[in-house]
Amino acid sequence: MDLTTNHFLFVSAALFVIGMMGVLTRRNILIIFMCVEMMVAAVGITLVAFSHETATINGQVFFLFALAVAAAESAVGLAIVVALSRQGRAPDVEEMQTLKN
Amino acid sequence: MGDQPIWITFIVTFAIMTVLLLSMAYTTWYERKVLARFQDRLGPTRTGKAGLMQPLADAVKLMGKEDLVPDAADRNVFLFAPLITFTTALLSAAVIPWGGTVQIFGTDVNLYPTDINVGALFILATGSIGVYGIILGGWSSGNRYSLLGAIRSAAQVISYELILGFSLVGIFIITGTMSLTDIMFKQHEMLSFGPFEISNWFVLTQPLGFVLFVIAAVAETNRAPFDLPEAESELVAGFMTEYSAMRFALYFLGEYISMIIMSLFAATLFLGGTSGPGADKFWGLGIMWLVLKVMAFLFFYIWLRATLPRFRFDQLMGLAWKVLLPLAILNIVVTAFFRLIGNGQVF
Amino acid sequence: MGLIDDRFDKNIFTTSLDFLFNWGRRSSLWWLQFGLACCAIEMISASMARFDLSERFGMLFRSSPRAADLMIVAGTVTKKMAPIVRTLYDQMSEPKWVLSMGSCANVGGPYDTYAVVQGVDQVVPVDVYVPGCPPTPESLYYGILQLQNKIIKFDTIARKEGKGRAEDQRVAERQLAMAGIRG
Amino acid sequence: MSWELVFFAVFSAAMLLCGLGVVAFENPVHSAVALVGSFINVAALFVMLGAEFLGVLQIIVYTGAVLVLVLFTIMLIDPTKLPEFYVGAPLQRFASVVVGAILLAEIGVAIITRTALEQIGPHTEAMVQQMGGNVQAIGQVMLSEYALAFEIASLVLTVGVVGAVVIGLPNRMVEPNTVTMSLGHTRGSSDMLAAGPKFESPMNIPAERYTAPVGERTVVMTKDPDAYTHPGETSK
Repeated sequence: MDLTTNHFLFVSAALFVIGMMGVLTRRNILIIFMCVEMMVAAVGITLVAFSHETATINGQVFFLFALAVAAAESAVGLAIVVALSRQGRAPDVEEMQTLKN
Repeated sequence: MGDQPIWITFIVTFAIMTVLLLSMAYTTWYERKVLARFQDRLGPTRTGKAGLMQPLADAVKLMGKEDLVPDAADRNVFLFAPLITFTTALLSAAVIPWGGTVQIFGTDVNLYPTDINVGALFILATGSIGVYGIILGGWSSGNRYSLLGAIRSAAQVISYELILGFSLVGIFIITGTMSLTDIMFKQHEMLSFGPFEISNWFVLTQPLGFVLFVIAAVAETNRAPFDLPEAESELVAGFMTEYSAMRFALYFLGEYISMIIMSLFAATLFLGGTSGPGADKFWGLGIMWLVLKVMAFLFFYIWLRATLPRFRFDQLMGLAWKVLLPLAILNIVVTAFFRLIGNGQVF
Repeated sequence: MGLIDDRFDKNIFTTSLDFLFNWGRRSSLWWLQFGLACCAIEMISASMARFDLSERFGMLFRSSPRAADLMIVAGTVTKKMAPIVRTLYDQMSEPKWVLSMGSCANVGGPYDTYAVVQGVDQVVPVDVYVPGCPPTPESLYYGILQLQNKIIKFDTIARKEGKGRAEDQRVAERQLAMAGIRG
Repeated sequence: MSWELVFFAVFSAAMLLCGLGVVAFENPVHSAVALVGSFINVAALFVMLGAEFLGVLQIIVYTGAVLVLVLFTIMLIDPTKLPEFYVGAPLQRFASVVVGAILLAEIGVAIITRTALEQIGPHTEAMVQQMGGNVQAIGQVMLSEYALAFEIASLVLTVGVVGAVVIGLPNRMVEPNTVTMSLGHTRGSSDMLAAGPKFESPMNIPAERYTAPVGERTVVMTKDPDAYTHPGETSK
């Protein structure tokens, strides 16, 4: 049995589903954020696996851009959490129902 | 870069590990003696000749001490955290070359554990994992001083890792590679100015990058004057306040080994690594030059500690973001411009 | 103390290991300074360049009690400070030693008042007393050399009697002495 | 069975276990640590796929910067609010597992029934080696074919940084020229005052809030300044 692209695709699908389960069940915004990052990484495995299979480097470049966007997203998201905590609110998504402070 | 049987790689790796672990212990002795001389003292004198047995005594004592876990600690994380710092610090030695491929007893031996084409980034990556040891150790101790040390360390390491990475970009532009072995051998070439010949060390072509690298390396290893995470006068011992016995020793040694790794890294990138008189003829001389350069760097570290007072935290951050970062970007732009001139793409 | 204490009978192996551990402990006494009054000035001057207490004997100043082996209590211990001395002593990891420096820390010194602890040994077990008001750095050195001799003679591994016995002995001696003083 | 497969199995098992840990741990710090483990194994998978640059970048950017920021944020937040102790209601958990299983099955069927792509691209392993390695290949494609996207990514990052700074700035518009003073030690800190009188100070003395105009500023105090006396003063 050899290592094929399908192995990587299965693993990436499993990681994606685990991340999705986290987003669905947890309420803490930080953990939801981390689960989203995990889903991005799962998609990255898929991209790189296909890039390996088709011998084009484009998949890797796509993931590079995904990385940049994820970094920007994390900066803004964490700033929101800090701003919330400054108002004395818990990082709980069910309590954050309005955008207005 | 010849292929070699895996057992030779094992032997080389084992030798490098042994040398690193021993030199790590004796760096503490070196620091204590040199620091004592700076301050008109003698340093350890009574444990063995000139205190040479001092690291062994410290090790034996720390092994025999009680391993305390505070009540308020997050037990598993607390016990696990020092290992991260120590192992990641050792891990980054994997890509640092101690020479090229040489003949020992008629066998080709590569004097480096591995040569990957992202070697320089690999060291940055292990460094960025190593900071988790500090953050988690500080957080899990359940102590305010430790937590403050951890927060400071997180902010400091993120900021200065940026500078560290940016200061290397100039070299990447010049050499067109990130493999440390390639970068080192590029510096073995000689530049001739009429009758004079000097080695093409990148400290000559990248002086600004070198200065930035050294500042960032000192900050990255949490050494004075950037030792805010363990500032003794403010935070007791910072993130390692609650650690005792061997776990404390792991932090302590992790700090020293990352000092050595940073020195090796700087010597390889900017000072020509094993380059020096006679290094091309016999590989042992090359290793000797590398060791001398590393010792000079360690001396510089200790000199800084003996001379400079600690930065205030806002000064530290201001230095990173307002002074060093623009300078690093300027360095990149200027280097890229000269590279374009060299390629004949401008003028 | 460590994991291996009180577990083995005496034999050549344990005694040489004993020597190794005791040598290590003797040669690397990291100290937690507890300067409380004027004796602290002498302690500090002992640690400065001329006398170099902080490095000469392999000693190293640690600000965290967790990593320290030796607590030097220098100066008058008031009753308000006593619980803090005890807390810091409890926070140190075994094996640990206490050196009481100066008359005030030894016996209360001139302050026979309601506010001063009459000897820090009422709070923590003291290994070496350094007399003087305040003791000179040389005296402190002599006390530390005595402590090192005490440590190297210590039976670490094959100590079958255990720590409790030594503590009982100390308390008994203390009570005897107190009875003698009170008459 | 090849060695590659063994390594793949180890890395992916570790990755998935750490991923489950992220979802299952109650304490966000433990989740973050598990995520670090997961991402390191993702990087290992990248290296197995011949993308060393992305592997190292994954570690530098994600574990070195993003997750350190997450931990930093966790430490900045009041620790009493931290542990969630809520990992979904039973029904919610059950539903998420069902949905996840269905999704996984769908993707699995799609993967099994797909036709493998042919090697159409120019970047075969030999070609990449000839270009000087993975880094050089990525650099050439990214800065020629995707130059516009590259510039836009830098713009996105800049906007992200500026946005983060703007959001993170303290809201100065709420109470202009306000100084918070604490008279007497037992009255609680200014944090408690800011939340209004419903909080109690550590000594269980209700922290009352008085504001008084002093010149152009408004001074917030814990106690009526007229009623306050210093031990050495006489009462007004």
